[in-house]
Amino acid sequence: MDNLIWIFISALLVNNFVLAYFLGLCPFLGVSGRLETSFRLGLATTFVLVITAICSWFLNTYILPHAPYLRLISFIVVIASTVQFIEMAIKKLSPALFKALGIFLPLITTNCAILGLAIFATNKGYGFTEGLVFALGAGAGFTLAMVLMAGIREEAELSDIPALIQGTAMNLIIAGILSMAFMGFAGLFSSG
Amino acid sequence: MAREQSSYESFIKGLWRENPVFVQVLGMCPMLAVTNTALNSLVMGLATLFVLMGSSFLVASLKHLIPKQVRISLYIIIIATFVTIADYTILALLPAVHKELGAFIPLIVANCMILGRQEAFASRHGVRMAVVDAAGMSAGFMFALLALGGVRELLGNGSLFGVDLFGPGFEPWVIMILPPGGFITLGLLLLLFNWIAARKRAFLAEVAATEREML
Amino acid sequence: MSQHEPHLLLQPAPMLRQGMNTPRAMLDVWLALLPATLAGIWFFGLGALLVLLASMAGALATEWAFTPASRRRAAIGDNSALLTGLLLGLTLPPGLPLWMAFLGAAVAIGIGKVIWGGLGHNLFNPALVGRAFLLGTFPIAMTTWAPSGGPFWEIPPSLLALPFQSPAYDALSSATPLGLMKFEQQGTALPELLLGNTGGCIGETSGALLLLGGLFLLLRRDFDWRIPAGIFLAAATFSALLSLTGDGYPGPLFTLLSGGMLLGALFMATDPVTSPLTPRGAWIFGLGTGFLVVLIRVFGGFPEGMMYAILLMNAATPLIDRYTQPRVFGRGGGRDRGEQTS
Amino acid sequence: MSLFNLFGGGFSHGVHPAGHKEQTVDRPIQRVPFMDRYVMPLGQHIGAPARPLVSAGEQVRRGQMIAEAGAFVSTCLHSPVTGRVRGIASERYPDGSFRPAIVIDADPYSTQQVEPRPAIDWAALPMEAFIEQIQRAGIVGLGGAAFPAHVKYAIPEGQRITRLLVNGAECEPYLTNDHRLMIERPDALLRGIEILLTKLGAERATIGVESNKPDAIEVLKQRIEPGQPVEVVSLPVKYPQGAEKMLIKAVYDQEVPAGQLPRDIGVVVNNVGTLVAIADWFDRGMPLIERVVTVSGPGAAYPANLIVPLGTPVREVLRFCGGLKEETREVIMGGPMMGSPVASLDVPLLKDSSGILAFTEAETARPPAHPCIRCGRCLEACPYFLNPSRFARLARARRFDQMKEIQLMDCVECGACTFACPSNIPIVQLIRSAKESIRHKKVEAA
Amino acid sequence: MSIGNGVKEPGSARLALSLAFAGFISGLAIIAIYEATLPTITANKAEELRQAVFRVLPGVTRIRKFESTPEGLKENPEARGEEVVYGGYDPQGALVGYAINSAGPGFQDTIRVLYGYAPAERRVLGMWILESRETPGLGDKIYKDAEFVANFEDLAIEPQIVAVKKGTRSAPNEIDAITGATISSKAVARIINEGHQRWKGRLPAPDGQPGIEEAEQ
Repeated sequence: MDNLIWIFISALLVNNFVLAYFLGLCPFLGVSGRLETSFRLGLATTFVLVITAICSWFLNTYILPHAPYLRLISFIVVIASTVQFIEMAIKKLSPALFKALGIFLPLITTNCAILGLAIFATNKGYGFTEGLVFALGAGAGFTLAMVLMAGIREEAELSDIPALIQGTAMNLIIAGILSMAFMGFAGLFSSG
Repeated sequence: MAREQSSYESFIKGLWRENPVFVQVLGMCPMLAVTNTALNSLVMGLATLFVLMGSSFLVASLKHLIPKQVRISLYIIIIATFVTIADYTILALLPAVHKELGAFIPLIVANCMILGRQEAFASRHGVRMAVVDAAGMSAGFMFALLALGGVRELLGNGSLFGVDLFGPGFEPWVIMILPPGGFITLGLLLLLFNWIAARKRAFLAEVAATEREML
Repeated sequence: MSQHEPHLLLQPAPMLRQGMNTPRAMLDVWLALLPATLAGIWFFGLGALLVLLASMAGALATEWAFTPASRRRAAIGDNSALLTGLLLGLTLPPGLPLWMAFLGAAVAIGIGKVIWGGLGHNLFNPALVGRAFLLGTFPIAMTTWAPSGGPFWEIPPSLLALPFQSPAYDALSSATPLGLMKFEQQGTALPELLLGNTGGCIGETSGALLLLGGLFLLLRRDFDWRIPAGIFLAAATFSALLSLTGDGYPGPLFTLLSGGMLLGALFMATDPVTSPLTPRGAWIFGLGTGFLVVLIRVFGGFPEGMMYAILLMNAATPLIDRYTQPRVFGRGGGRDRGEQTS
Repeated sequence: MSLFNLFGGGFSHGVHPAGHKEQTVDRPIQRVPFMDRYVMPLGQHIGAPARPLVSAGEQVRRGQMIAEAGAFVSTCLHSPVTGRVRGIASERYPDGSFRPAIVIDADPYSTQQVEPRPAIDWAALPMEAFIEQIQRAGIVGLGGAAFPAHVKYAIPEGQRITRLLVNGAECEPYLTNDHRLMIERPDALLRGIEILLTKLGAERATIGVESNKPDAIEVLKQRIEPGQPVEVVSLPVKYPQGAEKMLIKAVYDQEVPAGQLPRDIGVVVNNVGTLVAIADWFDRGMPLIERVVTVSGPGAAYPANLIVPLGTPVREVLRFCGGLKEETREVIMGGPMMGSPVASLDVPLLKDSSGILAFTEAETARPPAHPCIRCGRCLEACPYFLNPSRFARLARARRFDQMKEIQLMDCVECGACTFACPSNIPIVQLIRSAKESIRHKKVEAA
Repeated sequence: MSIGNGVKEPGSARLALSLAFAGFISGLAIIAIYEATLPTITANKAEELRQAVFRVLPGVTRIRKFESTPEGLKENPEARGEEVVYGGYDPQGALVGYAINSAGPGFQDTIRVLYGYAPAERRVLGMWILESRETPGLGDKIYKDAEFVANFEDLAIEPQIVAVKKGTRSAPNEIDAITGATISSKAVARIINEGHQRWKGRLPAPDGQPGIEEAEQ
């Protein structure tokens, strides 16, 4: 249990996917302009991350021990098709949910956070539950970073940011400051 | 596509005018994650170069055979194959570097720059142009990687490619090799790039104005 | 017919103004910090004064260099850069090399403020951005504490390290009360915490004088009292609960008086620019900061968490402000009732 | 209500500007002599401008109607003086624009008496006729907005007025005209209250007076007859207590929902001056042709409370009380918080002119604006619990739609935020121009 | 991936065929590179492991890989995962100790430690960090600082390893923490303690040590 809590906290805060591992930077820098969108994208990403964790556990357990060289390809193919399948299912079963989150799904599948999660979970040798908790933590961490960033950006739009630095340069520096603030979480619950 | 670009122009545009990192803001994830030393940057840059040139070559050669509906899937398969090859090669030849780059070599697959080049360029041009374009883009990417990795290693460790430059008394700026340093340095490099570009524009405008006056 | 006919101005109403103005508010903070600053210099000697001066010089130089000439006079004149420099200086260890203090202040103003568009536009406390940068960059120098109470004129050798060079430390270095608590489970007596004759950052050790300064600001209405109140409340409650478990966690009094708690709660978290505008937001900000401080101090890797707690809450401030807009007069259900005016 | 007063009463937020009332508070109302020429702009009230009934060269008597209401939300104008219509011309208006106005040359030989007229039996009048009478009298709200008074009394079917709230707060600094009126004409005021109470069918009337006018409270309390359903409430001094909804909140502790009117919760609010004007019309047949004005401010040579015929040039009013001091820099019509500066002294005194204030360098000098440091003083000042700081920030970025989302239109422009701003940001001006742009856009879209 | 939504021009059969063909070629390429690099990679890994084991078990010349099973330790060169220890033997074939993998949270991320353990003496013989992301210049001293690593040469593991302030080491089970990186130092101690808790009952005492007779290679 302690271990699971640490995995969650670590992925959420200490080793935040975006701010410490640089995963999911494209949406983080690109889509974080509006709070509403950021939050929904975060939720959708969390959802895909969970699916990824399940898929990669399955692959790691049953397929890859026999064919380790297929790791990358099989991750990509299996995750992408599972997500696509679920996307179709959601579209059919719950159009409202699809409208809220589903439109982001195709975008997310090519996001490096997804593949990153699969690879990290494999490298760390996580089992099923651990992988699931890892995915939830990573997703929550991604959502947290997205939402904070969006709030800051919406506010910064009203600031007198010099023209030269507006845009990506400024977003990177904001991310840097955020990342610096998140350094405060280092060592959280690891000394216990 | 006003006119066919020369190979040289096509190469140079990737290096500067359409630099994938500084101008198009692509490939941020490997850009930041592996640039804590210049060596890592170099290896990452070479791996990307290999993958991009290889897949651009293949895509441009096979473009008439690829059905439109499944082209993206095929691009990804091609890219993933080259990435796997790069991954194993680095693992075999440079195990120490591979340990540092770790998960970020497979993540080259998710570098939108590579897929983007297939879709936007390689699938629409001849093999030679595609390869030149890929080389230009990779060079631009490598240039950005090295700039960032160089600055970070220099300040963060006082060395460049592992060679100590400032002597033993140098106090390393630890944060530069940590994530915040990556973000902030890249932000400042972008700022620098914007500034140079703005200066250049201003200079060109001035030249144009002077020319007009002289006429 | 001898009526005086002036050339009439068309300055719109309201004609009257409350007496306070922004540069004066900054000056008030200066005054409030003065006692604790002097105490810091008294305890840590001339070196501390030099560190403060280096930090202020770095702040002023950066502000001057990167502010467009048209706004320069106003930007320097509003006292805010100097205040950032002082605040940063107060959070530095007394033996920090001067070049690091200068660099930290440059980062504080450059990345913490100028890049955002200058005073009022930054969303993170500039002094703390500078300090977080320094702590991340020079972790050893930033956690090596010159002892207090030595001869006034003696300057720690580390202070004078050449730029970019590592400082040399003399064997004498002390520990902060928080460090002692975290790594050696050792308490510090309350009178010492109040007086300030302990290891620590230049301006954070003297609890009583910091409280005095806070009281001054409170009376001058220069800060939102809810923020420090929230911080103290949350930190005290959280640490009281922890200490009740009996596992040797520090009690509320130690939590409130040690480390950067007072300096941070009274002078940094209350920076109006980077804290919520709304009263409810101020409470949330304060409570969140207080909670995070104890969380980081007790469960995290650092002995002190004030700086990170404030920066994290700074990051959340736009969100807090957004969701705590006061209920507009005559609008019962808050915003959802929405657009009925025309 | 009395329980509420235990807690200090009043509304939340608001500001406490220095009162500055001592200059004129003890100066009894004086009548200014008649001048040579009067200018009556046709649109000096809210709503449609009045339609002139006279033409150039026509003789008019003091109190004669010279323009009729242009619509329901509009009111009539009366000649402030006996004389001859010089013409209908474009005349300078206090805000600097030129607007059509009836110009009247006074007859230097007239006694300027209003012809006596029998009192109107208001009690017998049906409601419609009563409302029409008020419109005929040209009465507008004399607190500052110049909103035609009769409109307030046209209560839609299904609504009932239970309370009449009399606004004697006079929260604007410097102004003492309402204060003097309450002291000098309490009987007329109570008469006006009686008329309205009866006609509106309201149960009781409350006069809200800020506690810095103890003598007015005393006088009114003495004059109220036992059994009369009228009471006087002393309110803590605070700006903007005189704003209708704030006064209701302060006196009854009730919030008028945004977008609604006081009558929607059964209240009619009238300024003391308005009620005196109503009494004057029904008892003496005196339409609204003059009003009480406070001349004050550090630049006024002899501050005074004056009763001035409408249309009198400001220059003449000032001349009557000794003119302006050398150091005067600006002249404001209305109160110092919400009034507007005049570009020239050759503008007429209007129905809404409660004060003529002369300010010097000390009040007009504005140090350069500093950036907003989000100190939150404006939030604490805003009686509507709006977020002026955000308004100003959004206005700079021209995000008018976002401003509207956070209820820009609820702002009454009382200026408390601007008063409180330590960075000297002209918040209320930014708000005004944002509202202007939104209205403009709406008109363009329509 | 996007499965063609219909029977439009190229026909889904052809689409599937192209994908299958691509997959086939790609698979061939991957297997080729895998096969080509496998020997080097295996050798690299084995060498790395040998280096690490030699570091934590001084005087060892031979290494054997054991897997923990319900019946006790079984030699299994193919074993993977958590239940693996390495036995290190001196030239005479006597067991020097076991090299044990243990991991746990550090200051930043998981720290993976290999430590040498002498079951007879119940002592740690050496420690080597296999993987960590500790702060450069500070936490990374857990493997960069020879003085700290030397702490673990001949260290009593019972009752447990305790990290104390630098210079105050006084008992056989104490290590000097790194100044400024107390958390990382304590993490290493804790990770070894946890490894010990997990393994101490399962490693045969000197008498019952896995014999070397059936050993090959």
